[in-house]
Order: sequence, then structure tokens, then C-alpha cells
Amino acid sequence: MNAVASREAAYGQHPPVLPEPFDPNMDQAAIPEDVRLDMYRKQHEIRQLEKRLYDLFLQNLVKGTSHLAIGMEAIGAAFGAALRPDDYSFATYRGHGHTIARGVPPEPIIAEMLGRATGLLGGKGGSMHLTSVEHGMMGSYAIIGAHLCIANGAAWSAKLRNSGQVAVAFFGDGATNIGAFHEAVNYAAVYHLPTVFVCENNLYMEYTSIGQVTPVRNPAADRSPAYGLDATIVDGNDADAVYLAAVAAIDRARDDGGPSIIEAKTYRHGGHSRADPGTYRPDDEISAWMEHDPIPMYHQRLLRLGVGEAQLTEIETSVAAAIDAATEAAKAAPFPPAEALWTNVWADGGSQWRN
Amino acid sequence: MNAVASREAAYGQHPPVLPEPFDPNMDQAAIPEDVRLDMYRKQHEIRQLEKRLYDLFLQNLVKGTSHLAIGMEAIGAAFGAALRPDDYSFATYRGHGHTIARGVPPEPIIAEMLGRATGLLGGKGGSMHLTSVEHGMMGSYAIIGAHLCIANGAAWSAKLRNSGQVAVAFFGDGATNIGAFHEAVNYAAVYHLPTVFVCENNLYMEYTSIGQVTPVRNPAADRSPAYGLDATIVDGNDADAVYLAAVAAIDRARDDGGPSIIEAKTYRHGGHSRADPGTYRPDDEISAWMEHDPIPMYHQRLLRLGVGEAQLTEIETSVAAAIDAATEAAKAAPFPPAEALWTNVWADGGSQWRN
Amino acid sequence: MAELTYRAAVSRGIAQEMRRDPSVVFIGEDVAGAGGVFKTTAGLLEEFGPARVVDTPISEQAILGAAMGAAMTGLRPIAEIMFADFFAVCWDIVVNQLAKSRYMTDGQVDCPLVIRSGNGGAVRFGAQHSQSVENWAMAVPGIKIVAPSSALDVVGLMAAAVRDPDPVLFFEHKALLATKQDVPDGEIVDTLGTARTLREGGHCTIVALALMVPRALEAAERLAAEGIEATVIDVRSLMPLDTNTILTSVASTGRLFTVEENPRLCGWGAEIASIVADEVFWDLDGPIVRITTPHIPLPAAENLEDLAIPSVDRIVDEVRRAMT
Amino acid sequence: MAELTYRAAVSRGIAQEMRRDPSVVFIGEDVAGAGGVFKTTAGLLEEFGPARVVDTPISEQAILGAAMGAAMTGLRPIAEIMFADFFAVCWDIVVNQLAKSRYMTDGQVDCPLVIRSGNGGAVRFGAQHSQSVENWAMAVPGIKIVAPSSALDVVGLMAAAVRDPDPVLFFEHKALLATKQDVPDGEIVDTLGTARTLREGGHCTIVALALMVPRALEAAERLAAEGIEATVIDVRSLMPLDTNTILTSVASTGRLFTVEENPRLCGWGAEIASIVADEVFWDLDGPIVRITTPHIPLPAAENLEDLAIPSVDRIVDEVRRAMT
Ligand SMILES: Cc1ncc(C[n+]2csc(CCOP(=O)(O)OP(=O)(O)O)c2C)c(N)n1
Ligand SMILES: Cc1ncc(C[n+]2csc(CCOP(=O)(O)OP(=O)(O)O)c2C)c(N)n1
Ligand SMILES: [Mg+2]
Ligand SMILES: [Mg+2]
Repeated sequence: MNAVASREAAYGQHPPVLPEPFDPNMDQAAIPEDVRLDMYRKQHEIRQLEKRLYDLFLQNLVKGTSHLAIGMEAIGAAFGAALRPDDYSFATYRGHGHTIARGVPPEPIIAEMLGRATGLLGGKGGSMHLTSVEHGMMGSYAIIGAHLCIANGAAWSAKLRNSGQVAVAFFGDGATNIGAFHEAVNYAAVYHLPTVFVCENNLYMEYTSIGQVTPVRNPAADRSPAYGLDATIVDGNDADAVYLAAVAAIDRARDDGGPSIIEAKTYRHGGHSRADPGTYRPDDEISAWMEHDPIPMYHQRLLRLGVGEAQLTEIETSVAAAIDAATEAAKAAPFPPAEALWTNVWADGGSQWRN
Repeated sequence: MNAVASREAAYGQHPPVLPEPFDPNMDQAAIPEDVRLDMYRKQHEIRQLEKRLYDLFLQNLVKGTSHLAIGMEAIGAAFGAALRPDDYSFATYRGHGHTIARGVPPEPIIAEMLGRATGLLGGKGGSMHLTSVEHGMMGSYAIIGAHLCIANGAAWSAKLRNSGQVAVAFFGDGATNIGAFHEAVNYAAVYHLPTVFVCENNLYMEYTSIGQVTPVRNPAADRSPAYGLDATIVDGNDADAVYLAAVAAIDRARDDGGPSIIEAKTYRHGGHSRADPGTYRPDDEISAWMEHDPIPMYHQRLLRLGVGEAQLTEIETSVAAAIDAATEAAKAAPFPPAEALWTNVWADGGSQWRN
Repeated sequence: MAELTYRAAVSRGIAQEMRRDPSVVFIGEDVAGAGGVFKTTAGLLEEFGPARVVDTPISEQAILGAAMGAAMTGLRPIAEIMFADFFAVCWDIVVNQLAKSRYMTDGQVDCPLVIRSGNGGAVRFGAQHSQSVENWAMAVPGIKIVAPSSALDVVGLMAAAVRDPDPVLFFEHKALLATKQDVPDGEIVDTLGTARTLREGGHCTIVALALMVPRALEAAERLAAEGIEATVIDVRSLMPLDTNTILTSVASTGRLFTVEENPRLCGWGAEIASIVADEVFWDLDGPIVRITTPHIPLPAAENLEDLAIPSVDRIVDEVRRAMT
Repeated sequence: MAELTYRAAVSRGIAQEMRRDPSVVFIGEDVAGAGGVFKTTAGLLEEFGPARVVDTPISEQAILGAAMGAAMTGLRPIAEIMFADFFAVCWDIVVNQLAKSRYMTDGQVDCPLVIRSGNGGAVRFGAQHSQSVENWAMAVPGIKIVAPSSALDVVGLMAAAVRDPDPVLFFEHKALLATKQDVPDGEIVDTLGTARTLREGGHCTIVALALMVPRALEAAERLAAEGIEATVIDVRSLMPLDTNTILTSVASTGRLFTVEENPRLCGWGAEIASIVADEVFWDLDGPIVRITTPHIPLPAAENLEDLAIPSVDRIVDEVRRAMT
């Protein structure tokens, strides 16, 4: 990413950070066509789901907060394609995409956002905590840092059980400044754990540009020497680039090669959360990144690689149909019954604290 | 420090780490003789005080725990000599030396260890919390990490007040693995604070060798790139080497040059705390470091530089006399009165929580 | 006299103190340029500049540590912990450092600072962004605690907190931010450690805090219509605790009800109940009843969260049941 | 039947479970090679090897996070937080992650793990290494809490904690480590959520925990000599809480005294007092009295610390004063 120095006058400590052009060589990357088509579908699933969630929010059907990853779909899609079904994913509150990328259907996700009994979490967790253990989606964590430490535990257990499973933890640029990040990466390095740390660097921690509050340019990658690790920096909007980095890191972890850090440069098209219009970002930064949109780019690449327009349209429309159906089903679902308040505090299914 | 690979067979993950020889060029370092004599005195003050504390502990007069820095005196002595009277020191539970190095007399320190009313903290803090705000000794902190963050606050306030004061935080090798270390150094770098971070690397975190639980060889210095900082590694047993590094870092901080990390390699002659015989350390490691003792080395250097034996003996004996007198006075002091239990929870001097 | 939101009262209170005292500085995540994620600190950067109003990295321990070190050395910092749930990532600085340094050093260390935080639920944020944690702090000697329920109290207690020589945790309730109240112009300074009696009634005493205060008041009106006259006390300050106001009232009404948003166990109401059951036991005419959120994490779904946090209906029902 | 110290009971309990269940692993700072700073885990590395008994860096968040992630994926970790005061540096993992994950995911996430910690004072370690923090945890729904007072209970409750499917905080009292007791040979498994009545007396009920239990018992003997017969109950488990045992006893004796090592406010005794003042109010013959450490940080000096923590003398005095 090249900081445009000339703009410093205009933007002070906060110059626009413009994307690098997409790497033309990625067309030649040795990635099977079915994998590429899967990543194309997953990117559409994520974007169309999140656009739908935004519409539902505008209709005031989604309460509380929600954090969309529109513009950042390539990362989730690529990891969804690169992971083994029994691998573990740990995400943040910005985790809808990572959840669907592991194969979780859209209906329970939408239902959860609408606070319905059929929600992925029975309506009890909400937007920031999407989890589907059966899909290896081990949770979305809303307090920054903790899940990086927790991912190590899943990696450690996989190592002790010789299961060959890998744990991937997704986090933001801003998260690299919290203590738990340091403890987690360090701990993974000390015990040579199969943990893959994936920084989704979207240039902002909420409303503050990451450069303003971080002393190094690459918040995750530039920290890796502190743990004796190499880091990979990739264009987070190019699903193929992310996929290659993901496969390399996951294979290394599986072969007992230890943890990795991947920093994926990306950008959110909207604000930090539903409450945020994102006006603190310079216009030319926004427009440059809007043009660096992962989905149209990938569409063009697939065409260049000989995939037919019709096939791509079919994917797009079938995803749209699935999201529509899921939305209708979710909207028709009942709200959680009052009894749900009292269940699942404890493993016995209840919430009793006294006799 | 050179890890002796051949020993890995014998010591597994825990080869002895032997000291580098003292740097002969340090004789030529441009350090005024009065400063050197002051550092010599301070090293004796620290060692003789701590030896006395150990004797008092053997007489069962010191309750609770205590952590001695015998063998590590050069660091405290050098910083004591390099700091301006109004600069701020923040130490750990292993802070007796840093306290006396700032000019705090031995009597209230010994009295505190004996739990007397005349103790530096009225007997209420104990061994791990020595503090003398009037001497710029802003506290000894017994929970790892916090004081690194707190030192930044003193540095920030100095910067806002344009006072030219500097804050120095001393910590151990093991402390570099805790989250607060990362947050503190990062924060200092972001705001370009006049904080000097001094790692006293004595090769062990309590009973575990630091190499066993840290993925880099130099726990503090090798972390500095993560914050865009350079680091200095010095022989922590050579007061002159530490002094030169201290002056450089302190001057930089005072001239708004931002924070620094200094890693001083050293060794404790005894165990981690009074409860620990330190048997987990290989014999040849211990003996090599015992020969690398900062005080006799410095004695020899001063002789080489033409200081008379008589003058050095006078310093040693006058310190001994002061420690003896302080011990007697402390032993003769009363225990804290019962009323002391109720004072100084609040700024009004009391402890009232209700009306 | 102007109508002020609870939200705007926060920045008004801070600005009042920053104008008065140049040693007051303010730091936190997204608090300056963005004016805070709850927009409670809008305008402060513009008025006081980047040296005194600072956006920080996501480093809660570093934030509170910086505030503490600055307070020890001549400043009067205000630090924001965005959501009170996040105290869990920097609790060491609060309970082991700030709360103890003065006592451990026998009075040498001063920590005049304020830590503000968005507390409480009823905003559908789920279990990790909705907790009422004021009782976490109440269990720890050495920190003062206020939790205002109105815009006027926000301004006055903020001023009192900033001027206080001890560390003060200032809990702003997220579900009250949009509430409005007429607030007098000019400087407003309140007093820590004082509860406020908002309604007088002879049959029972209802003690509430923050979001539970308006609910307790409305419940009292409905109970009055049924012939049950309740005194309603807004505790406002948990440390120091105004036990006089509470004990005097319970001694005269003979009945105590606490309305607590926290999950039941070890809430502030338990402490008050234990004080009452000891000191005015002989004045009690019946059981002490605590009305609290059940001892469960808070669910995200609107209908479930509404069932969890004490509602006006539930307060009315429980008081009626206990009184008849 | 052999005489066992409380200290040795810890490693016996852990070893019993590690032998039974290969999925039990144990991590912490200086716990393996050194056998723990309190020597409570001596011999475990030797018996179970470095894959199952692991020395960690000083990274409490990483330690508890690793334990949680491992528990979510098939292991049953035991993690040590050396001093309970240090929970403040990793509290987020305990209260926001471990305590809430099962509820937030509506039952998807299992966290069967135990976190052991050296709790409490009377060892002259000063304010940052002497706190009794069991009530910090009691305020948070979703974690179970035990605090044994004897070697036998250490072994049996450790087994129960390791076998429990929920996260359990296991508080070992530092001042009890050297105490001895005859403990039967062979497997010992106790039950969480059960208090134990250690002494029967008709005049009043004294409820105590951990280090306060032997002191309450001795006080009861001295009071008996004066004609005051006390029932003494060891709460043992704060979550779940055995309210039956306590309520039944208070209903028959008519008087409740709690003896708490924690600083007064929001201690576990406050919760019990509030339950009693509600549910058996009409059986009470007099005020409920809480005997606690004053609401201050703990001083280091021996004579001051002894004045702070409830002593046998103070228990006797306060009960006598209240009963006569
Ligand atoms: C410990 C903690 N501090 C603060 C927050 C509030 N918060 C939520 S998201 C966020 C910004 C995170 O930025 P980044 O890590 O870059 O992730 P992004 O939201 O950009 O995906 C902050 C400060 C939090 N959730 N947890
Ligand atoms: C947060 C925290 N975790 C653990 C401890 C217990 N502890 C006290 S000293 C120590 C070792 C520290 O090692 P190091 O940082 O190298 O300092 P040294 O004692 O060697 O000077 C540990 C683990 C603590 N005090 N605080
Ligand atoms: Mg970001
Ligand atoms: Mg060390």
C-alpha cells in the first residue's frame, strides 16, 4: 500500500492509503477451476448476505449493532476454500462472512440477526457471536484479543490429539495493539502451535486510521520478528492471492511447521458498524478502494480464464435466490420462547445457581 | 551471551548461558571519576543492604517474601547516577536496589522490610512496593507489566508539562511475554514519549529459563522492531557500559527523541525469592556468572584508572557502617500502631466508605 | 435552563472541567476525532485540541496506565473505557494499581483521575457489551464509583469526580443516553457519596441505580394507584455509599426493595441488604426483596433481554406480591 | 489412611484425575519443572511428562485462552493462575469468554476446565498478593467456584471440578497449605455445590469459607464455653451455592453470622445475608452480622494484617456482642 505523501498537507497524520493494482500474474496461479468457482460463489454469498442484512437493518428488523465486511469478502472466501472441514475458525464480531465461508447456511444467520428462535444461536448471541461448532466455526468474539489466545488452545489440542487440524484466527489491524495479540502470537511461537493468524487490515480501527495509532506500517507483519516468525503480506481483495498464502500457512501448520502471520490488505466499503457512515475517510481513498473491489475483479479474472459469463451469472442468481429464500424463512420464524432465557448457562442445559 | 550448544545434550532446552568477558575498552569510556566513584558506592550500598536483608530474613525478622538483586547491582547504580533528581523511576518487586540508587536512605528500607512504623511505607507496603515519591522513585510494582504502562503516564505528563523529565521503567526478561509490555512499548512509540524501558535480563523468569518460554534470543531487544525502535544490548554487570547506554537513552528522551529499549544482561547470585535456592541453574552457568561479578570487576577497573585502594576501602567500610547503623535503628523502631490500618485508603487520609 | 440529553451532558460536564483546569486531559479509543462511539465526547477535540484530547490505540491497559502515571505526576486525566465489559482487559490497573497504590505507599501516591465507561444493557448488544459491572468495582477498596441516572446528575457528578482527589469510576448508562432533562445553565458541581430521594412514600423503600431509577419511579406511581406508597431512592454513588439516607428511610418504612440491573449474585443491593439486615433489623416489617436481572449472561434477542432486565411490570409485581 | 498436607492434597487430586483421564492436561507458570511456586504441583511433570504438564511464559491471557480453546476441542485442561490477584490481568477470558460462551452460543460450546489459584492472605505478601477474590467470580454468571478448607476437601473437590463439564475456579488458600489432615487412601470424589456442617449448635449459625473455617470452628468452641452454641457451616462451594443447608440451619437457630476474609463490600456473605433476609426473614431472632476484613487493601506488616483479617478473638467478640 503506498501512502500518498503529497496529501499529508490535506489529511495531516492521515493520508489516504490507496490499493496496489491487482497482480496480473495471479491469473496464472495454479488454482483448480472448481476452487476458483467456489471462491467466487462464497464471495457472492458473503456480499449478498451482508447487503441483505443491511436492508433488514434499514427496515429496523435488526436490533443492536452489526459489523459488515462488504469489500472484504475475498479473505473469508479464500480461507473457506483452503480449510479442511474439521479445521477451526475463530473470528471477530465482523464474522458473518467467515461463518458462511465455512458452509453455514444463510437462514440461521439471518434468523440470528433478526433475534429469532431459529437463529444460529437461538437468538441469544446476536450479530457479534456467530458460531457453528459443527462447521468448525468456533465462534465470533466481540472483545478484542481474547480469541487469538483461544485459537491457540484449539491448535494445542489438535497437536496433542495428533488430529492434523489447524486453527485460524482472523482479526483486525487495530487488534494488533492489544496485549492479548502479543501473548497469543508469542505463545503459539513458543509451543510451535498450528495456529494461523490472519490480520484483515482494512486500514481503520473503528473511526481512527491505523497509521495514527501504530508505530509500524504493517501492523501484523511488522510485528512478526518479535516472535521469530516470517509474515506474508497479501492483497486481501484478491481471492487467489489470499488462497495461495492460506494454503501455504495451513500446510505448514499441518506439517508441524508452526504458526504463521498473514496480513491481508483490504477495505470495508461501509462504516465500522451500522451506526457509522464512515465519513472520516478521504474521498479518493474510498473511490480507489471501491474500484479495487474483490468481486468484479474476480469476475473478470474468471472470464479471462475462460469461464463463461452464463455460468457466473448462474452462480450470482442462485446465491440471490438462496438469500431471498433464507430471508423469507427467517422472517417467518418465531421469536425465542421465554424459557430460552433460562437455558444453557450450564452444561446440564439449565441456569440453576442454588438448590 | 553465547549459548553453549555442546551442553544441550546435558541440559536439553536449557543450556547454560555464560557471560561475555568484560569489555576492556570500557576503561577508556569518558566517564568522570566522581561519577564512577558514585556508581562504585551505589553498587556497594545495594549489595550490602541486600546481604543485610538476607541476614535479617535468616533471623526470621523479615516476613513475607523478598526478591534480592545481588549480582545485578550495576544496573541500578548506573541509572541512579545517570538520572536527574526529578526524573521518574518505576521498578518491580525486585526494587530495593533501584530505590537506594535514587538516594533513599537504607534505614526506612530496612524498617519497611521489618514491618516497622518507620518503614518507607509505614510498614503497609512491604518488600515488593518500595516507593519514595520525593526521590522520584515512583513505586515498585509486584504484578508484572502494569508499571510499564504507568511509566508512560509519567512520561506523558512530563511532556505535557514541558518539564524535561524522563521516566525509566525497569523490568525482567520474563515480563516481556506479558501483554502489558506490548501495549506499553507500543503506546510510548506512538506518542513519542520520554520513556526508557530497561530490561534486566537475568536469564530466568522465576524458576524457568527465559529461553524455554521465549521465541527470540533477546527478549526485549528483539522485540524493538515491532515498535519501530532500535534497542541497545549491554553487559548489565558493567556499570560503565550501562551508564553510557542510560545517558544516551535519557538524553534522547529529554530531547524529545522518543522512547528507548535497553536490554542489560545480568544474573542473580541467589534464587528468585527468599523461598528459592535456585537449584534449577547449571553449576557452570552459576560459577561463570559469579566470576562475572559487577563489584570486584569495577573495583579492579577503578584501581587500573588510578583510584587508590584506600579510597575504595573507605567507601566500602563507610557503606557498611551506614547499613549497620540503619539496621540498629530499624530494629529499634516500633511496629505500626493499630490506627495505621485505617489510614490512607483515600486522599483525606482515612478509609471511610459510608456516612 | 436548557433541555439536555444524558449524552450531551457528558461532554458538557467534561468541557466545564477542562475549561476550569488546564491539567484535565482526556484519552480513549475514538474519543477525539470521532467524538466517541456513543457521541458522548463530541466537540472536545475541537475546543481543547489534540494535546488534551487524545485518540489512542486499542490498548486498554496502556490507556489506564497512562492515566494513572499522569495522575501521579500532576495531571487530572479522564480516560474512557468504551464499554464497561472491557474493564476485564485492564482490571489489573484498576483494582491492583489504582485502588491500592495510595494505601500501599502509606499516602505517598495521588491518583486523581476519572475513568468513564458505557455501562449496562437494554440495547441488544449481547452478553459481551451489555453488562452492569459497577459491583465488580464496589468489591474493591480504593476506588470511588458513581452511576448517574439523569443528565443533571451526569454534569454535576462528572465535575465532582474530576475534582475528587481519588480515582473515580464513572458509569454512563447506554440506554439512558437519549433521555432528556432541563438542566440549568452555568457551572454545576454535585457531591460524591450522596443518594437522592426522588419520591416519598410511607409503605416501603425502593432503592435503585442508573437505568433502574426511572423504572422504579414509574413502578412507584403505578403502585401508588393501588394504594402502595413507595419512597424511591437513587443511590447515585456506590463508593462512598450514602447509608444514612437509605437506613433512615427503611427505618421509617420498614420495608426494603432493591432494583438492580446486575446479575443477582453479589450485586450492590446485596451489600445494602446486609447493612439493613444488621443495622435496622428491628425496624423491618417484612423480608428484604431484591429485584435483579437473573444470574445469567444477557441474551441478545430483544424479547429475551426485556425479560431479563427488571421491567416496570416486574418491579410492580414483586413489590405488590411482597407487600400484600 | 495417611496424614496429608493441604499442599500435597493439590497434587494428589490432580494426579488422581490425570491417571484416570488422559485428556486432562495441566499448564501454568513454573508449575512443571519447579513443581509450582507453592510446591503444590511437585511430581506431576515427572509422572505425566512434558506433553501434559507444561511450563508457560508469563502470559496469563494466553494461558487461560489456551485452556479454553483446548477445552472447547476435547481436552480437560487444568490451568494455574499463581496468585488469585493475577486474575485481574486475564479477567476477560474468565468473565467474558469462559463464563458466557455456552450461553451466547445456546449450548454449542463446552468448556470443561479448572483454573486453580493461590488465594487469600495472612502470609505477609502485601496488598497485591493476598486478596481473596472468590467474590469477584461469584458476581459473574457462568463459572463455578470452590474454595476448600481442608486437605480432604482439596482432593475430593479437585476431582469433582476436573470431572465437571463447566469451567470451575478452584481457590487454594495460601495460609492453609501447611495444614495437615488424615485422608483415606484410594480415589476420592466429592460433589460441587455442597456445603458441610462441621458443628451443630442451637443458638446461631456461623457460615465461613476457606481460612475462615478453622477460625470459626475454634471461635465456636470458645463460645460454647460461654454457653453460646453455634452451628458452623463450611460453604465450600459458592457456585453452585448450597442454600438449603444454610437456610435450614438459620431457620432453626434464628441467627446468622458470616465470616469472610474478603474486604466487606459485595462479599459472598452479603449475598447469603440477602437471601436469608428474604427467604427466612420470619425465622430470624436478631440482626444478621457479617464479620469481614475491613474495606481496605491488605497491609504487609504482620501486626496490621493480623488486625485486618477476621481472627478467632474477633469472631468470638462479635458473636458474643450480638448474642447478648
Ligand atoms: C478490548 C476491546 N477494546 C475496544 C473494543 C471496541 N472496538 C470494537 S471494534 C474496534 C475496532 C477494531 O479495529 P480492527 O481490529 O481493525 O478490526 P475491524 O473492526 O477494522 O475489522 C474497537 C476499538 C473492543 N470490542 N474490545
Ligand atoms: C502478572 C503476573 N504473573 C505472574 C507473576 C508471578 N511472578 C513474580 S516474579 C515472576 C518472574 C518474573 O521474571 P522476570 O520478569 O524475568 O523478572 P525477575 O524476577 O527475573 O527480575 C513471576 C512469574 C506476577 N507477579 N505477575
Ligand atoms: Mg480494521
Ligand atoms: Mg528474569
